[in-house]
Amino acid sequence: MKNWIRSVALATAVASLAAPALADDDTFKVGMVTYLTGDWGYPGTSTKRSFEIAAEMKGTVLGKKIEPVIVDAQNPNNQVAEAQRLMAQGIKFYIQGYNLVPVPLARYVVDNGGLMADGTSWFPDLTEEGGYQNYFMFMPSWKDFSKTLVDYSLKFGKDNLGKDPKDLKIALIGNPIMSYVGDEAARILEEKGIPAAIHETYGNDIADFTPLITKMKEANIDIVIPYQLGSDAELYRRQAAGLQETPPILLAAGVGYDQPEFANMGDAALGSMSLSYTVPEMKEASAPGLKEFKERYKAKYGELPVTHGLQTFATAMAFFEMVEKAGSFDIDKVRQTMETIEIPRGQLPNYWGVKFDEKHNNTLANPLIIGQWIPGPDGKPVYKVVYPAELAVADPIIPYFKKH
Amino acid sequence: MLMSINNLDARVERLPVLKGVSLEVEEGRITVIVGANGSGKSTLLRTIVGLNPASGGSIRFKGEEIQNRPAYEIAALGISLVPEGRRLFSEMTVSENLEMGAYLCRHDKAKVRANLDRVYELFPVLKEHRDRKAKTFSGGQQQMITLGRGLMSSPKLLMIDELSLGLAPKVISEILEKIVVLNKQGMSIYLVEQNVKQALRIADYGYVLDNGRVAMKGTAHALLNDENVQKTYLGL
Amino acid sequence: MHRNLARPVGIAIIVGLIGVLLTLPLFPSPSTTYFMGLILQVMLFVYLAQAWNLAGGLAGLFSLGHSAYFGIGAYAYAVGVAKYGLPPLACFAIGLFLSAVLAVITGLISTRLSGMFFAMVTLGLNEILLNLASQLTWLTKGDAGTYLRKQFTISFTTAYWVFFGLCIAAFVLMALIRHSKLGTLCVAIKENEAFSRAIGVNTGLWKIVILLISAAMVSIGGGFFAMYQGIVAPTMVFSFSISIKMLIVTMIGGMGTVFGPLAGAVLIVFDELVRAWLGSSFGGVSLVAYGTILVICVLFLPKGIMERLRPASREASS
Amino acid sequence: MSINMAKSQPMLEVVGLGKTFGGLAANADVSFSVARGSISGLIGPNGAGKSTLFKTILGVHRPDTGRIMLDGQDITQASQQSRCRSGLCCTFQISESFTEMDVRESAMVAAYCRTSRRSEARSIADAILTDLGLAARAGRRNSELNAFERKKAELATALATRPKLLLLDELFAGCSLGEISELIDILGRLNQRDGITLIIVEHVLHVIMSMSDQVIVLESGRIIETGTPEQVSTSPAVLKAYLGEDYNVDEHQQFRRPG
Amino acid sequence: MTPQIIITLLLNGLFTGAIYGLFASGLTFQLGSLSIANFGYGSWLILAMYTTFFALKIWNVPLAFVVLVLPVIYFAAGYVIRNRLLVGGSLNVQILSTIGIAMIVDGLIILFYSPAPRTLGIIEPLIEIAPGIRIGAIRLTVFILAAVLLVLFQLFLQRSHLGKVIRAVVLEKETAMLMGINSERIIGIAFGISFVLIAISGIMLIHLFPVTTSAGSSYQLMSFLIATIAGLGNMRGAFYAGLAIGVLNAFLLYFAASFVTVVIFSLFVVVLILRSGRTAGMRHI
Repeated sequence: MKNWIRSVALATAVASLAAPALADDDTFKVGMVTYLTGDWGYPGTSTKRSFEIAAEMKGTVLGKKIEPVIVDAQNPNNQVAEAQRLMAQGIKFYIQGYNLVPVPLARYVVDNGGLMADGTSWFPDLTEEGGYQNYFMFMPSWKDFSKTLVDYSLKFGKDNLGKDPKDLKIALIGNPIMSYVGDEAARILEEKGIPAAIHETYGNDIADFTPLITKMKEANIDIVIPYQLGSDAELYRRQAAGLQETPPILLAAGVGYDQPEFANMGDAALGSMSLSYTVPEMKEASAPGLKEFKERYKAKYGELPVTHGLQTFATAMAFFEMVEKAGSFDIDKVRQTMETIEIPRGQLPNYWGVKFDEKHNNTLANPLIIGQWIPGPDGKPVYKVVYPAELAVADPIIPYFKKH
Repeated sequence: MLMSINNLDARVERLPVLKGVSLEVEEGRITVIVGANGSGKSTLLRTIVGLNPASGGSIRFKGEEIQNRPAYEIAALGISLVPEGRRLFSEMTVSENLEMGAYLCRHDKAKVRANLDRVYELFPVLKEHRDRKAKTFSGGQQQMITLGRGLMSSPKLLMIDELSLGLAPKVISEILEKIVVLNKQGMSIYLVEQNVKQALRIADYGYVLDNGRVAMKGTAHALLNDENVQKTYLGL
Repeated sequence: MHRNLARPVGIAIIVGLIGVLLTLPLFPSPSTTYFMGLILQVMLFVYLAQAWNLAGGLAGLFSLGHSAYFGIGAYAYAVGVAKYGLPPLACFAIGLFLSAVLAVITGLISTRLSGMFFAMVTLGLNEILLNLASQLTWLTKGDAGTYLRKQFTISFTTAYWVFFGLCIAAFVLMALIRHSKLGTLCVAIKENEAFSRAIGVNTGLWKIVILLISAAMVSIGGGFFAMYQGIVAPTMVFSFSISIKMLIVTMIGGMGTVFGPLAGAVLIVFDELVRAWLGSSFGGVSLVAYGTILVICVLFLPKGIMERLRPASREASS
Repeated sequence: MSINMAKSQPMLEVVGLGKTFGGLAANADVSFSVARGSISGLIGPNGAGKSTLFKTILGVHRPDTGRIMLDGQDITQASQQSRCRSGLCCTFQISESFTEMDVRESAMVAAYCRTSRRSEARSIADAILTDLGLAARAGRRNSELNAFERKKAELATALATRPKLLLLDELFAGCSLGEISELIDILGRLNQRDGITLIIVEHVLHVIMSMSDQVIVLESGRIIETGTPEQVSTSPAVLKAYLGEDYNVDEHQQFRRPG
Repeated sequence: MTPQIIITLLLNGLFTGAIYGLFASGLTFQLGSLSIANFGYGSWLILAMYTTFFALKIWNVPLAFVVLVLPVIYFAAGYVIRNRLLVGGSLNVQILSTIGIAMIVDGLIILFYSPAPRTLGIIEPLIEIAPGIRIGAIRLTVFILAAVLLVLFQLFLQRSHLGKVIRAVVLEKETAMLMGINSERIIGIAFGISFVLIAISGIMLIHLFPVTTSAGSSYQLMSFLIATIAGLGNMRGAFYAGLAIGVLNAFLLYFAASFVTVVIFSLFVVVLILRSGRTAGMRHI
């Protein structure tokens, strides 16, 4: 008997402790569900910190102090449960966190009367389907990303290698997490009649690139387009440098190539370029707020934010401004304001502007940016933005590898 | 009195197997326990050496209570059990098996040396093949290895469980002879056997175990000649 | 504890629990929604754990790759409706068929391998499916996931009722099976396979049968999970952590017992709560707390919670 | 002989059975037959190949050579469960039962070999438990029984398969005299009343000698003698190999044969 | 495809495989010889990698110090885990408690080291062993070290007194107690030694590969795979199985990079089924 009573008592105690706290009306609460642990805890943590800095820098909206409420989703299957917990606290406004499968979260928030500003996802599913009226995508989709990747590659091949696109040997290699970018790029190349010489998506737990590198060396590749995300980028560059693989052009897709570890890699990093939505290293003068953001971040955490951090920061700042413009915390008013507002390019910390189309895609979400690791004053690699001209802080060196 | 057991109870998997066993082992003698399969003989030995918990009663070895102490402590007191079914370190060589037997006196190299010589003297065949793996030997030779292993720690009491198990009668006699030799050298021996007659012939004193209880006891000679014992318990 | 009291108290608790679960959605508010969300998570894993319990707990088929069936069910539904435009029922049927194929293969393997080796093979099979799901991008869209348009999804409340129903069904099924021929034979196989064979039990057949039932349940769960989440990505379904959660919940509750998975659900609640309290401020703390609780549970309740709740009279009588 | 063993077909016929494990012949050229309704004893020193023979007949091992006929049917390649269905069952040694199941359920597992209906299986089990005097223990877990009850429970489980031929492995080990008599009574009843043919593998020789119609002696994997208890106990080969030179036949006559 | 490429792939596969063999050897020993199914193996491995990274890069501790101290700490951890938490537990208990411990370890990594991926970022110098055939110096070193280490470990088990005692306890735990050996303590020590292998593997691995918080599970899976293919408890077999998988991996990466895992795990399943007759006779877990 006692055992039953004890377990029931325990269950009741646990349940009562879980009861969410009631909403506090003095602050403007903005929720975020992001990965803080698990596979992608690191970019998720940068997202969290950047959001907090945005709240701190902006301070108040309509006289209320901004209070970020950030929870750990750990994995895709937990995100809705976390969102429910935040909704139960009466939080209606959300900034998307770092999230590899963001659909269930965004959908749940919007379907249940919340509003979400998404500045880190690049999955077009929700906006393509349309009808999610409280969901605003600040980013362009990865389809644009793949297209830009191919366009730049062909441009560099023509301008810098002097080769006709038809003669270019292009290799696409990467991991399954980014394979949609690689596959789309391969498709575009195919469409243009320049099929990729090598297109390989290896497993997530790859430990050795030598066979792939050997294969690429053998095929005499002109342009390598890696679509890598995490530590595999670092491992690949390191092993490629060891094996003296020197493609004339290396243009990476995304964030694998601007990670701080590359600064310590010396020659292995030098010359590699990567295409990103936005990077903290772009010309600070063109992006108001960027400098301050970086300084604050550095002061607080001893390192610079990653791309997703800046993206989140910019989105949060834009969103705060929009709420302020709406003049109310009413969901419908905020939505209407967001639908009509236009922030021209060059006014946000990530340089982009904001103007939503009818499906809530941001039409001013560009340009995409290319950065390159080039030798710094002490010979160590530094990451500099080289394209487009208005954001560049250094000139590109193409082809880089052939010089060495 | 080397060892005295008083009213010992023990269970195996919650089943009572020993029910108030009392017996004594005298120094320098060969004491035999006989009884049918399943009468509790092996459990008694396992309980003495601490491999099976005692649920009641006491075991005194040289005046000290030893029941329910861990097996390795009991071994250190000088009780050596040659277990049923030989239980050799089958993948190890003869000399390694003997080395393990000398674990307790591993720091006294001279003593190990002396014990080793004694074992090899007793069983010359082991010396000849000391670098062969134990599992490659015949049943009788394996039993010699276990006996030798049991002697390596210079125990005060050597307990042997089912010495004759699976051995040809000729081999059994051979090994029993060695036991007599050991006893003559002063070793106290405590033998548990199914092969009643042969065992009682070499023993000084005997106990008959039946269904977890001591059913009879007496000098080996008396037990051998007791008609009742013969009829009831010793009919193999 | 008196044996004659244990049963009515147990029944009262279960009836009360069902009552709470039934009435909760009648009072919509943000905080009931939160509780419903929590309960939904719990119900999902209690349901999956009960399915695992059929094979793992009852028949001793210690599978570490049950998420394979979950993934098959989820992908059959998602790919079926999103890529091929099939009716949902047909998708479920395909999922069940594919799961059945895998279950038969696994069952055949279990006649040759047992214990650790069987566990490793199931783990390996799941790993194969995980990699196929992420590499066959033409079919699954890889790691980005197969997206489901709104008409193919179910709302949160519907999902709540679906999993409530599935849970009840799973418990009824378990209770029925436990005391049927199948259940008796499965327990016999778990306890002593050699002896079972000697007294005429066709062990291979019954292992396959129980695996088929278990796989079918997990597969159906996967299909509804896909409906509820609205997107299926490889790591969401073919995940070792899902398999592990199924067996952790079962083992903490009590393997092979009807209500084990329900008792083990305490752990999921605990996990959710710890992450809720500490997750955002200290990323690792929730993991440390969860791990600690798990170790403590195992140390003090090695045979599960149900073992403790069972009447203790038997021990004394013998 | 208590049962007319005359001309009927043998219940079990083993012809030229051989089984080798890693080069070691556990059984070689073993041939014998067991008459319908008889009791046979299988004896031999440890390691003589008794348990290999036992397991080969049951279908745990497949023999390398030879064949096994059960009631005129060749079962050499049959699976264990189909042998059981054909009427062959066994009891193992004590540790081999379902420890966490209750006694009735264990017997029901076996009864499902004959029926798929739960109620029927239950009544088969209950009838046998009552017959063996275990009805009061039906709801207990096997692990809660004492050694003798466990033996009887296992016997009940084997009987629930409704065997024609029952192999008993060391059933008497560890039993007191009273318990041995009770078991002998039960076995006699099964043999006489139900006509179950029995093969007893045993260490307790006096039981074998007093009960059996036929004794088979194994040594080093081969049969060295087959015959009535009297014949076997006077056979020089047996005496030499197994019983020892000084074996006294009279010691084994204190138990009366059943029936 | 030139002979040089074939040889390069082969050598490269062998060297990478040696690393697999090394980090699987500890698990093989735990699983096969000590009958402990350690589902926290991968987590302990990455903890060693993280710790080495922090020691070398952040705390500026010399490598020699790490090599001396980390194995000692790991030995203690292994001993305590075996003899305080796992002692006397069934397979179920082992699985759950090692998973629990793994969670704690993962949590501590995130808490103290942050979830950021870490790398020593060493670019391997190449050694030209034949015209056109170059191999990585670190890999070569690790290959040699791994081989030496495993040979030493074998020698330790075969020749040293403690090694013999461990073997005796592994073979006959109860009987060993009759010799006066405290078997539980010895198993604890042996488990501690297997943790030393983990620590050393971790120290070596971080010199070649980056580490992430999720890397543990793939190391764990690979170790299980190698241990089972090699036959539980067979450490030399594990080394060879590691080499075989390394070579297979290299050629698969060259020809069908997408399906490396699928092919390797399919082979694993097939091998296990084919060997089932033999596995049945192995030490039961």
